[in-house]
Amino acid sequence: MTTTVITRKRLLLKGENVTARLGLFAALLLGSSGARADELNTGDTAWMMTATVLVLFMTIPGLSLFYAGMVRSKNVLSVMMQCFAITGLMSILWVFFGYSIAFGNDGPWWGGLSKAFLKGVTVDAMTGTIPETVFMTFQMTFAIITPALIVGAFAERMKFSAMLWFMGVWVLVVYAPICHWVWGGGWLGSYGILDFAGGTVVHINAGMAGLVAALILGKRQGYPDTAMPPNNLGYTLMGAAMLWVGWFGFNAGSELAADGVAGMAMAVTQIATAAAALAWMFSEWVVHGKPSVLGIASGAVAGLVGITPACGFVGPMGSLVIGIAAGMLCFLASTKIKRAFGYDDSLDVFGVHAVGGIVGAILVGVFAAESLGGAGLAEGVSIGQQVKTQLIGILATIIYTGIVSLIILKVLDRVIGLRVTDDDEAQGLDITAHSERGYNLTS
Amino acid sequence: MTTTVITRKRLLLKGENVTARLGLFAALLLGSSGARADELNTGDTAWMMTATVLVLFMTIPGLSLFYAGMVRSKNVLSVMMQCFAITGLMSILWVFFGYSIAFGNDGPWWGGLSKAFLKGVTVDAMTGTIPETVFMTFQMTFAIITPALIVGAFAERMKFSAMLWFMGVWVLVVYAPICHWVWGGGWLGSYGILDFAGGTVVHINAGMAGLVAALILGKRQGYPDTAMPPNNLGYTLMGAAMLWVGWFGFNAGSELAADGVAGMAMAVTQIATAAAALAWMFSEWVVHGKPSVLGIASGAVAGLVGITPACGFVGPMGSLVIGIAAGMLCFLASTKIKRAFGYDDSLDVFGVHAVGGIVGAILVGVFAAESLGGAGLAEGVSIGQQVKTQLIGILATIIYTGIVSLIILKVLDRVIGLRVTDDDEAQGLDITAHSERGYNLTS
Amino acid sequence: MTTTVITRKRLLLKGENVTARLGLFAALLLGSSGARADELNTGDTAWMMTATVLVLFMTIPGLSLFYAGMVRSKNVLSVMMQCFAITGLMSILWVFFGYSIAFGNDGPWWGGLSKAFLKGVTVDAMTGTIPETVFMTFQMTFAIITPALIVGAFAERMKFSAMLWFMGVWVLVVYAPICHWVWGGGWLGSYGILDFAGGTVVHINAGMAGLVAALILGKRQGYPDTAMPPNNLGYTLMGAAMLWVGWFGFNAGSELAADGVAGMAMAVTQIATAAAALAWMFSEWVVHGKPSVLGIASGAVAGLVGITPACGFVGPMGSLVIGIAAGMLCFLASTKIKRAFGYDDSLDVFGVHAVGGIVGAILVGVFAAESLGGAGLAEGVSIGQQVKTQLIGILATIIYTGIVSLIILKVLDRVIGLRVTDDDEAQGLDITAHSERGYNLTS
Amino acid sequence: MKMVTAVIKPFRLDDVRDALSELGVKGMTVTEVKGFGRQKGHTELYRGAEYAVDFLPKIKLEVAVDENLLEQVVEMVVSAARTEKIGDGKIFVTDIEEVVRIRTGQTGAEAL
Amino acid sequence: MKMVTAVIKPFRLDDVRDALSELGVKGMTVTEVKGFGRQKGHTELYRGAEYAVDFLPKIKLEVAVDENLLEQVVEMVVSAARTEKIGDGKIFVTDIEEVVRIRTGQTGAEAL
Amino acid sequence: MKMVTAVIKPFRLDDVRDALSELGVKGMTVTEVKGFGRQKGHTELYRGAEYAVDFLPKIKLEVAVDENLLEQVVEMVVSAARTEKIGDGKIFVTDIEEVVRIRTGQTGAEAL
Ligand SMILES: Nc1ncnc2c1ncn2[C@@H]1O[C@H](COP(=O)(O)OP(=O)(O)O)[C@@H](O)[C@H]1O
Ligand SMILES: Nc1ncnc2c1ncn2[C@@H]1O[C@H](COP(=O)(O)OP(=O)(O)O)[C@@H](O)[C@H]1O
Ligand SMILES: Nc1ncnc2c1ncn2[C@@H]1O[C@H](COP(=O)(O)OP(=O)(O)O)[C@@H](O)[C@H]1O
Repeated sequence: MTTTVITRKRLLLKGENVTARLGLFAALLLGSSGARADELNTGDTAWMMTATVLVLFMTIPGLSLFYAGMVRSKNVLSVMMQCFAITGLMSILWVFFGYSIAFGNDGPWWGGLSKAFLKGVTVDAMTGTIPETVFMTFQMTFAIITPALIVGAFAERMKFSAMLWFMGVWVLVVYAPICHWVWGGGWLGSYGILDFAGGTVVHINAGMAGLVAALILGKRQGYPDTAMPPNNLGYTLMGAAMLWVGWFGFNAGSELAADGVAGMAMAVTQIATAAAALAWMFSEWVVHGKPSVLGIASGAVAGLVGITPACGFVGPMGSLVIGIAAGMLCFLASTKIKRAFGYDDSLDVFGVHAVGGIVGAILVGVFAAESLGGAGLAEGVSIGQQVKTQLIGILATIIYTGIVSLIILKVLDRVIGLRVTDDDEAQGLDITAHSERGYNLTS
Repeated sequence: MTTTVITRKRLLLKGENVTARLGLFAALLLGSSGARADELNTGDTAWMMTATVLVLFMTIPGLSLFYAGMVRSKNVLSVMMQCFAITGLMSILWVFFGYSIAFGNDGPWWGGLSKAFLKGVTVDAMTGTIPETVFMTFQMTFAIITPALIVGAFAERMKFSAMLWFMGVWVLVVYAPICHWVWGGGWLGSYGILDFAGGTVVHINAGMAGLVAALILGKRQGYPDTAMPPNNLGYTLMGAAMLWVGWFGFNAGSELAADGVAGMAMAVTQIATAAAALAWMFSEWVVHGKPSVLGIASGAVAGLVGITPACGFVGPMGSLVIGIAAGMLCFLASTKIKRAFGYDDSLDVFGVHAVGGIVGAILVGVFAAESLGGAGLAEGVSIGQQVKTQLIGILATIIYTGIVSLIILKVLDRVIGLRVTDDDEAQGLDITAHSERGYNLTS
Repeated sequence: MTTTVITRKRLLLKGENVTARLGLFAALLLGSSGARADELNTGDTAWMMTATVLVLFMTIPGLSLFYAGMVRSKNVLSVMMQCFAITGLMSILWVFFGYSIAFGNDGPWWGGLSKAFLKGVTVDAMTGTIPETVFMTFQMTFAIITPALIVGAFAERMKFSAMLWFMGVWVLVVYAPICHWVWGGGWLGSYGILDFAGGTVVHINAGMAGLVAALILGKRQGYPDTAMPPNNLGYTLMGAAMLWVGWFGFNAGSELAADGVAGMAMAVTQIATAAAALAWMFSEWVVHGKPSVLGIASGAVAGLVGITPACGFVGPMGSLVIGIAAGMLCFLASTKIKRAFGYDDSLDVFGVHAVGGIVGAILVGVFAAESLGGAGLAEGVSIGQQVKTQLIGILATIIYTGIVSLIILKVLDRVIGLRVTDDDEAQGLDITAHSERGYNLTS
Repeated sequence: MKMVTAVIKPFRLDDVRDALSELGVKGMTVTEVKGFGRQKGHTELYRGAEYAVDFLPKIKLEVAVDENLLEQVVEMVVSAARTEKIGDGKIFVTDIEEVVRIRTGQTGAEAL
Repeated sequence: MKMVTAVIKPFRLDDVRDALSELGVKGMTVTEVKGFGRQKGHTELYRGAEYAVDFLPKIKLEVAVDENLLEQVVEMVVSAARTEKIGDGKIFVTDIEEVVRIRTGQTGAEAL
Repeated sequence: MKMVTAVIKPFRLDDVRDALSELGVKGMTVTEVKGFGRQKGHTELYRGAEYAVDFLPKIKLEVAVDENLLEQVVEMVVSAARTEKIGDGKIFVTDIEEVVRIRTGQTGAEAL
């Protein structure tokens, strides 16, 4: 059963015969009735609607709070606003074009426009055992959170209008195609990359785009000399908690069914996250003398990121190693390496999402091996070969998103300008971009 | 399939034969076993328990945060307290009488008292394919949030005791009967009104009751000259996010099953909400020069309200139009119209819920048409006829809730008084009504 | 295997034949296919994955917010940090040893180490109708929240390192064994105790351990003369709301299936919680003259605790009585009794969890009786006998956790010290233990 | 040059500012303070623990004025801040030896 | 009339207020401030970025008193606020030229 | 003994503190205040209700200094706080009659 499960998501979308993968329960039904394999299963549907809700919950309120707590109080609303507006805009663009580009047809590069404006996504359309409407909405929540993750990289200095333009273009020309490559029947999926829930598609992609944006926008005024203490670490920790909670929809939901693989995805997600939270906390305790709230929260997110590509393929002990590795390496990336290079990735989108995604995307090639407790690699594929495949997927993602994000940003900078004025930055974006104040606690 | 879907919720409860609507999966079971149609389906049950949790989540913490962030800091707790106490009180009253009045028998006006104190709602009782306990609790969460919505209209000035009395009476003599009319086998349902998840029952009802309460209580001291800035727009945006997330339980849960209709309800809810959030945001950007957090949050709620009556009946493009219309019209109602008339509906319960509900309740009559991508109107019913039916439902709701709410409030005002003293209002309700302070951030 | 597991909480103990309770649907499958009863059911699995997510949601963010709002602002982060770090640590220890100790084999005292490091918990392993991975993770969330509850008792004064050591040892030598006694096939379960979701295992256990910790650590500086106002009651109320919402996973999830019992567990949880919230609120209103946010929030939690052991066994009216009793008695315990004895249980872990748990654990023995609307006691068992059984379970828990917690704490105090220095306590744990500040609202 | 320091009720601030602006006062500095005085505070109650909060929110207004405006300013503040209920607050007048406008380095009356 | 301005440790406030009340002082105004001095602050650390916070929370107490009470008031504040650890704070005495009670318009000692 | 009270822009605080430390000033007290002056504020807009916020965040710095340091201190503050844009703030110098260090009871210059 294992090897088939591995590719569930990809295969479903490539229209291959999925009967074998539906498990005994479905087989039983099929056997006794001769029904087609795309019969609606209420349990799978119940889980996938729940999973969709959970992934939306990750972005709003989860990610919004996680990010909003880390900026200075004069920008607390601006970050939340960006996440919220992205949620609105991506939903519409996904319906218009994104879904079709990602999941229309299965050419190597993009899915075409045959499903643009949700053509054919009717109340009866099915994706495997669930309604296609649910699959479309589930995937939409991924297309929402990925751009929203990037917000952290340029927080406290980007123009709201430029942000909207960037994200709107980016989701169509960067996110949707990469999503197609890996999950929509495109070349990376065919090539054999393992990415259960979005190590390349979501995290490396967002992390790299974030780095490019941080470099092009330049540092915040006063960085790194001025203290820029988080305005509300309680928000950040609660946001991390909501990300953790919601991430089960992201990871176990990526199975598109309520089955044993989903159950294992849930278990290993919990293990890796716990391990990474502790790994970052103890690393910091050793290096800086104290464990911190920001540290443990960041560690949990690093673990969630790290296990994302791996969650349907590895076993408990594999997830433990992935969690520890993600926690420690993201800690180094976000504290030491960032400081060494001097770029201003405000909230460490690169250090957590790109680095954590890379750690997970490589290690899944190792721990998916049956000998290491995983679900097993494809027949005849060695760990070394799988890791090579993974590296190619990682590189392809980094190069494509890096270059195209750069182009979009450069063009926008020329046309409308990316950065707010110095005065607006000093006064804060809440007042200058939105005419509102975040806290007004004395009236 | 379409015409049956329209009445799904009502018919299920009226014990009519539902076999046709259960889809292939159930039919299969039925075919092979001859079991009765009210066999428990674990997938449907799983979804409906989840949906119930989600609707509770909308009120506490969602709505509480949404509202609490908008008032002044001296009243931040009072608003949360009202929502929480309503949650407690409505639960008990629903168990005692409300459920029976709404869903007891199917006379035209009310359901009688045959199910008072949950008589007959045993562990084995079924409602369609789910346990009746789950159906009862799901509907309870609607009976909780509807009164809680009204709180926004009289925020910052109503006596807590009077609020409890008002809500307690209101839920039994206004909410439960209207719920019965539309969903419990009453006259409006029989008449053919389309209200999938509560455009009339919940939103127009609450919005109108709120307007009456705002008018009878009168303006807050200093309104509209004194600045009354929201104390914590971060709370408001997070509350809006939680409402958005929880609303999938409200809308897709109203199908009472994990099926294709629920999936479509989920998809169109997302689309309408996104569209409305953007519509309000861009309207404000054009009219006032800047997009705001309060604006986009209000827009999202307006979209959720607008799609509520329509979500099981319309397709993606219908939902897009409904979202845009709800966003723009609620924007006008809450900024321009309120100011023109001068009433003090503190947090725009009328402007968002009544107006959004009306927009959705009318437009569902249009976009439910199969030609416009909807599930289809009943046989022989034209768009014009359906819209007329919708208007009658809207008017009936407005008139009934308007008059009865007025009477309850007038009586209570005479007997115990509705409004706090001027001094208490000036000092804030947190201290004067609850002996507590919301924020104490320096010790 | 099925008979043991599906029956888990209720029937494990009563040893009844469970086929009848699987409902017609499952019976149908069994009948028509001859499949083994431990076939995966997607609906049950969907619900249990959701329930798992909900219980995690109770701890982070729910409990963290509930507690964090009650302490002084200088300790707001420390409390959240403790809950979060516990989440990480308990997850790992559960995977390593805890799960095996609790659910390995079914000897009377502990489960042994046969499942240590999740040996045998593969992707195909089943527990009843759900994957064992899901069962393991669901139970893990209980092993997370139970220690996290204790945090409230020693808030604002315990060393972070000592806290980690205490919790790490405690979960393995106190929690996991008691869990085994009641749910894992141990002596208390065999003896016939009724504890559906954790009155003894979770609440009395945590409440008693908390009392011991509060006594051994001693009072906070200045207690009870100095005012120690909660820094953010909005957080506390939102935390209570999240606990309420998440608790449906805890209680209805403990059925391990999406069936009629789960549905009833959900309904009675709602009723008892509402009743207890109102009971505490009105008690306070009568005794102190005003209803308060902290009161109603505490009442809701008291009700949730009270119904926990009872939720799968009692009917609506039984739950109403349990809720009222829990609300009123926990009110007395947390206001009058604590003050009379003078111990400093900072956030009333004993007064709410131990007292509420005892109320529920006793009353389930009464209201489980069929004559009182419950699911029925085991054949031949009278109410009096059942209450005696319950008292023995309560006493066993109190004595075991009391003594072992005391020993662990005494040893740790000697070896590394339990309490922070006076200066650190005065300055607050956020700065001194974590080098962070909770609020930084003016930059 | 004199400093007029007024402790007033928060909701009178806008009126006082407007009154002073009318007199031609160009600037002032405002601090959120807590006042203790004859006006009684409130009690708070948390899980049975009751305690009195005697400090009430007030606004402290500091206005540097030229001697010749002093009397008018004091009168204006009194009339704009007065509610005739206990707790209306106090005005303190103190002497300023020197004033400097940081931007320009101007001193004395010019600096205001 | 003199203004006694004391910068003290926050947790001494209640004692100081009680001590002054015993002396018959009827009112005072309190501000949350941050103090910089010999007492060292703490460091905060966010994702590897460490920085020193030298400003410590203090309470500034302002009490207008009649000359004849001045000495007693200062002594009382000193003894009630003293912990004998670094950072106990300072007392500054300045002259007040006039006091007005806003509610009544009373001036001078009557206004206190 | 003189009290130098400076109202400055918040982000200049660190520079001013450093400058004063260099002069040998050992302590100071800082308050978050709101300033009203020539520098214009902003407007806020909530659901169509627009209103002007004229009070801007400022920092009030109080430093007690010995007379002989006065001039230098004032100059230092001016040069460290100046941005040459409107709203840079003011410095007020007032007389202190007495200073006491609470911890030791020292008075006068010793107390600083
Ligand atoms: N002696 C004093 N020194 C400094 N501030 C004072 C003094 N007395 C009163 N105040 C301030 O004036 C405010 C109002 O005083 P209070 O005695 O309550 O009423 P009233 O203004 O009517 O006399 C107090 O809250 C306090 O801030
Ligand atoms: N020259 C000064 N001017 C104004 N305030 C001062 C001055 N020196 C000290 N302070 C205030 O007094 C507080 C305590 O001073 P510090 O030097 O830390 O200890 P000590 O009170 O023991 O001398 C400081 O935090 C500051 O608020
Ligand atoms: N007469 C005054 N009394 C007290 N504070 C003043 C006075 N005038 C100005 N200020 C303070 O100085 C700040 C700066 O003044 P402003 O007129 O805006 O610009 P500038 O400093 O360039 O003259 C104000 O925000 C206010 O805090």
